[in-house]
Amino acid sequence: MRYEAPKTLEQAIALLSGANGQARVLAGGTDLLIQMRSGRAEPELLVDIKAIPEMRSIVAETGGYRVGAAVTCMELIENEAFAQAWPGIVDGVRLIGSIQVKGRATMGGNLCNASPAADSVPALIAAGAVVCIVGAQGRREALIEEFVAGPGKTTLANGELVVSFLLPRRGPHSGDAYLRFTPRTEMDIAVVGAAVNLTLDDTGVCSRARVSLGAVAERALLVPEAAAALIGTRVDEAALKRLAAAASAACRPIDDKRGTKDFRIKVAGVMAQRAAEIATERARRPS
Amino acid sequence: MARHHVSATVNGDGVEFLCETGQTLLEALRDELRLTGTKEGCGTGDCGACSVMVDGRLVCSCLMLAVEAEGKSIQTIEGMAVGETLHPLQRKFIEHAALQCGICTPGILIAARSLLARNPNPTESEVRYWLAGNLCRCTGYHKIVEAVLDAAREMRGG
Amino acid sequence: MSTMLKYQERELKIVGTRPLRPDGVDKVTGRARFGADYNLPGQLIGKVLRSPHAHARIKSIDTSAAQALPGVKAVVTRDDFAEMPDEYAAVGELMINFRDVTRNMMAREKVLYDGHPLAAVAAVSEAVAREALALIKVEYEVLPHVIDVVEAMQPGAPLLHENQYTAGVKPKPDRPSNVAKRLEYARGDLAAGFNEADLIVEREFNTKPVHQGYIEPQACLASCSEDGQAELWTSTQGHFIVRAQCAKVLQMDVSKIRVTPTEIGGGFGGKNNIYSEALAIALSRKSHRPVKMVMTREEVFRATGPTSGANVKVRIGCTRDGKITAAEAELNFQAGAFPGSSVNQASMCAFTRYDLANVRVVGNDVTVNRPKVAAYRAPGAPIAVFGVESVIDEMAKKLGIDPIEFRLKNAAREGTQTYYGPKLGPIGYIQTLEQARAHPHYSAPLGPNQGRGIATGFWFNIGNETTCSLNLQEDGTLTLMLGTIDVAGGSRASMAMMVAEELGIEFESVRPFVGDTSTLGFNFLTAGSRGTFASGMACVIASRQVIEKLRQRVAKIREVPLEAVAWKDGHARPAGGNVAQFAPMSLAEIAKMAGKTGGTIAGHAEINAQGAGPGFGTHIVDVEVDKQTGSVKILRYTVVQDVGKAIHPAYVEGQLQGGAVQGIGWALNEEYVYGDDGVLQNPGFLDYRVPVASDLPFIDTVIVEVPNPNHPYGVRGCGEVPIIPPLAAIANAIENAIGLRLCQLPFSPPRVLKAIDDAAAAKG
Amino acid sequence: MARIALASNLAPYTDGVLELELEVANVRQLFQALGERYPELRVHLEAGLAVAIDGEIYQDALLQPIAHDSEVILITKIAGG
Repeated sequence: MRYEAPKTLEQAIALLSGANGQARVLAGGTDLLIQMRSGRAEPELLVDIKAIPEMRSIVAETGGYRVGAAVTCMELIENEAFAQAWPGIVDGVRLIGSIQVKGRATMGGNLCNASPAADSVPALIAAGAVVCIVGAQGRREALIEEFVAGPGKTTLANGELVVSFLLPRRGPHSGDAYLRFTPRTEMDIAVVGAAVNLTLDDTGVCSRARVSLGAVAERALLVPEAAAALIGTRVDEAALKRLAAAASAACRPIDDKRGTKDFRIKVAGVMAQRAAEIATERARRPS
Repeated sequence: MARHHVSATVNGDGVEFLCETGQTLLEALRDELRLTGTKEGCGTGDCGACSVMVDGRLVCSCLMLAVEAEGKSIQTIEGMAVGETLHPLQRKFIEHAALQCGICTPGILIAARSLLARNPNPTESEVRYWLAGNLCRCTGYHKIVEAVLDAAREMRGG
Repeated sequence: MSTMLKYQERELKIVGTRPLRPDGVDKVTGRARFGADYNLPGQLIGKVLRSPHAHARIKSIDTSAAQALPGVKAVVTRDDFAEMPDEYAAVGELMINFRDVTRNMMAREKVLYDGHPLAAVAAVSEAVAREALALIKVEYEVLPHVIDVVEAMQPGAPLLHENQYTAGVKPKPDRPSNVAKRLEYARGDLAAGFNEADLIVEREFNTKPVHQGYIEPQACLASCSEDGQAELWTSTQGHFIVRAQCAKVLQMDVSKIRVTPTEIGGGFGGKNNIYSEALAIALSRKSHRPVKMVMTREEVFRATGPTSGANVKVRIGCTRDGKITAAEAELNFQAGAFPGSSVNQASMCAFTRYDLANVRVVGNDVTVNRPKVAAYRAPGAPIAVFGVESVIDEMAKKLGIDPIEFRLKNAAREGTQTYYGPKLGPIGYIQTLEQARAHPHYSAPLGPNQGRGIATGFWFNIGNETTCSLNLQEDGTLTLMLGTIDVAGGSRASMAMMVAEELGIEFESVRPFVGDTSTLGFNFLTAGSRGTFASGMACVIASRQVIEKLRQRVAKIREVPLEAVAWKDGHARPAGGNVAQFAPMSLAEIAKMAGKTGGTIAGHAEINAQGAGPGFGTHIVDVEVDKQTGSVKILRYTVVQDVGKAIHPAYVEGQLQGGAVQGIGWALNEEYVYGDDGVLQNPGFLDYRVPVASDLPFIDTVIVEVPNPNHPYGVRGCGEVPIIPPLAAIANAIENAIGLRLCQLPFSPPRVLKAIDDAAAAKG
Repeated sequence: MARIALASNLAPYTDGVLELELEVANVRQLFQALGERYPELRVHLEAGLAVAIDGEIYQDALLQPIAHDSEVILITKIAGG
């Protein structure tokens, strides 16, 4: 097995496209090394992208933020400005593995591992993030909710690389939140994850909302029906009940060692409602 | 396939070693550099017994390739005491009997020190959540949390 | 000789204080060496090929391709190990049949569980060893399997052992069965007892297999020489037991194997047995090079010995005012691939906290297609007591009697006749109940969806073979060579404390070690909470022997009669009264002259410690249940336990806290999850969920000291009792919080939420 | 003659007899006498039984004396994990 650490995107792309699918990107490695140890991944070439500056930066851009794909969880959590702007995304990132894992795990890695239960993805979907991808044919952008195809599968073509995420600008009175359900308080994989991102108008009525659920389908879902339950309301008890019902209805989970179908369906509604309450409370705070 | 030549700093000393591409930093520390204070409890980042500092960042050395350590500064348990003097955390762990079998102790001490470096006055809950990645099966965590809080007090000159 | 040293009340200087332990500095600096930290020049790496099937006949094993792989130096299979006849030995906590030991270590006719060893390879590197395993071709005839204990007991269930007929059944059954043994304890007239009862409560409980969860995977290093000698370094709870089992399955003289115990990274009963040790010796013998074998975490979960999953039925009758008139239990325990679960200990523990006239306990030891069970801290007791303490709590509630009052009405005390044989000596059960009732926790207010539960536990504790030697060095300090493994890391200090107390010297001048098997005679393993009790007794005997020799030596040096010399505060002094006067001599002064006045002075003990005092405990726990997700949170936890005498209070507190938290993990989230194919689905710390620091509050402890009359310092074993009460205490707290009696472990959120929904639906 | 009682779980090996009197001076003689009278009990005797003599429990103590008026109870060996 070969190891390369390119310094530029071009070098990285060349390495990836030239390896006829036998190359894997090494960012934090906290998923890849586990798969290599268990034999689920046997790459012939590892392309370490941590030396490429563009992938390690967090910059304010067009009122929003551009976050490099190789930014680690701890770097994002420790970025005061970003945590102020997107508390919900940081909620999700804060729940990934342990402090030690978060010291290495990256935003791009969490997305490209394509686990339906990835903790950072629902909040990115609720935020309406855009994934910036580069390949031999140049750059392209993809909506994050369409980026993952299914468990362990993304829509990247051979030789393509996720470079960064673009978080759009958000108006005042906006708030987002992410909650997940796990048996323990830490160290578990989400049994259910729920992210809500909403904006209130000056009178406190919800004008925009996006809701996303994790670990309840083959990939994280954008759930428009759940968002619709909030838009135009003051996010009162009734609206929250409708949100919970819509969230549960959108689930198509599996039974596995972490949870049963009915459990996920029921708890998805509970988590979505509680996340909406936190998002609303954050939106109502004077920004 | 030729092995990689890696030079790095471990506990302040310059070191060089050879490693395979797939060899983890944990394996290099233990098998190439004979520093066996860092332990393997699971090999999948779930137990924290292999915790070390890399360039000031707390990580699991079982989830990092040895080749990635090129040019990095690594701190392991063997470097925590300074000459004769134990680090306050090491002393408080002994005083509070905050260890029993001791297999998890190196990882927990490294993690606790990195907490106190960024938060000299943590609450009980902050200590517990920071150490959630370090499993201990003997103590039930009670005396570990007490020892970390006591060490923090002493280091603050409290 | 069988030894019993009586307790003497006296003023203590060191015992009961909190000195710093001698092994502490090495453990906090990373210098301490555990199993995987040992290396030898030229060593090979050993790896094991494990069965992917839960149950299959082995038709053939072809290792030729593996042997031919460059870098492979030895391969062993069943053909390298002798057939073992049926031979029973009390090795560790359970009766072990060596015919099964060799089969569990390396499959012969059949593989009986996912992970069962089939072959082992020693190669120049781990990579080559893994590659070699992939080249071994095995032809299986896959058979139907059974894992659930109730299913395994049904007549039509797949049979693990075609020639296994249930022992303890008269007349002998005509058909083989997975029930290897049936046992029954009975006392009094059960039917009459139930007739007297105003209230009878009967419940059925099911528990899942759980693992000891030690953070250090099993690891060993073997090195054989051409003259048939073998050296072995291994992480174990009993190096003499490892030596005995290896000598038996490898057909070697016991004295030709030297086993050095490494620091052990947790055992809790799971490191009582051999797994790779004999394979490593066999591979080293064949390759003429040292062989190191370290298990991965996945191998530890798949192929070492978690405790039984079990089915428990409990039926108890009592009068209106809460006096138990009859108690009955049926305990069906998984034994795993080979007979020998802890159903016997469980049967003896089920009701022993209560003074009962009419009792009956039936136990079944059932073979199923999962790893042979090993002990797990008070093996079997937590499972049986989960059922009994849940039913008792339900009875108290139905009669409107306070749960502690109900237990006090029936509590066992000194002289209570147990149903498994002896009468109980002086015990502290009532004191633990009274101190729990008086504790502020028991009357603290509770919030919404919060509940409080209590439960109690009993464990026998044991003595067994113990040896040690105490050598006075020439400068007056002493080295204490112990034969009993220091698993929890505190017993070395406790032993040195007792020696220092006996000799009246500083704790720091006694340096304790754990010797390898060539330094001392046979020692039983560290189990049954015997460490401080038995090893402590041996140390006191060795100390008193040293004192006797010191007195004799000083009598000669000072030329006075022996009776004139007394030992006090680390000095030989005139005995007082009208005896010959002489200048006192310190330990250092005597030691300095010892060589020239007859030779060095030492004390030894080779005993079988008798008179182990049983331990009792009462736990209080508050929980909060999130009724929307089924999540159970531990709010507050208090452990009250009689330990006879706390030699070093900090280590006793550590045992109480650690045991309680293992019980909490067992109650809330720990379980083995098997697929329909009999393969373990969660062999790792991600999905086998042991408690993490942020899941728990502080665990408050109250130490009760009712001295054990059969120990010089009154010590009772304290390590195992604390894991017994949590399962029922948490079940009772959940019932108190949301009014639902949960009988299936663990109380994981999906299970709790389903119970809440089912109850609502039933009412709705 | 010492009064010997057997724990109820041993009944299958002694055709249900749980109490008897025997003229024995120590545990080893007790086991020999019981082994002769109840052959099925023999395998359990040495490997797996403990003895309570006048309230004190002895394990693996074959030479422990038994007085002529002792009260002896045979129980399953206790061990731990």
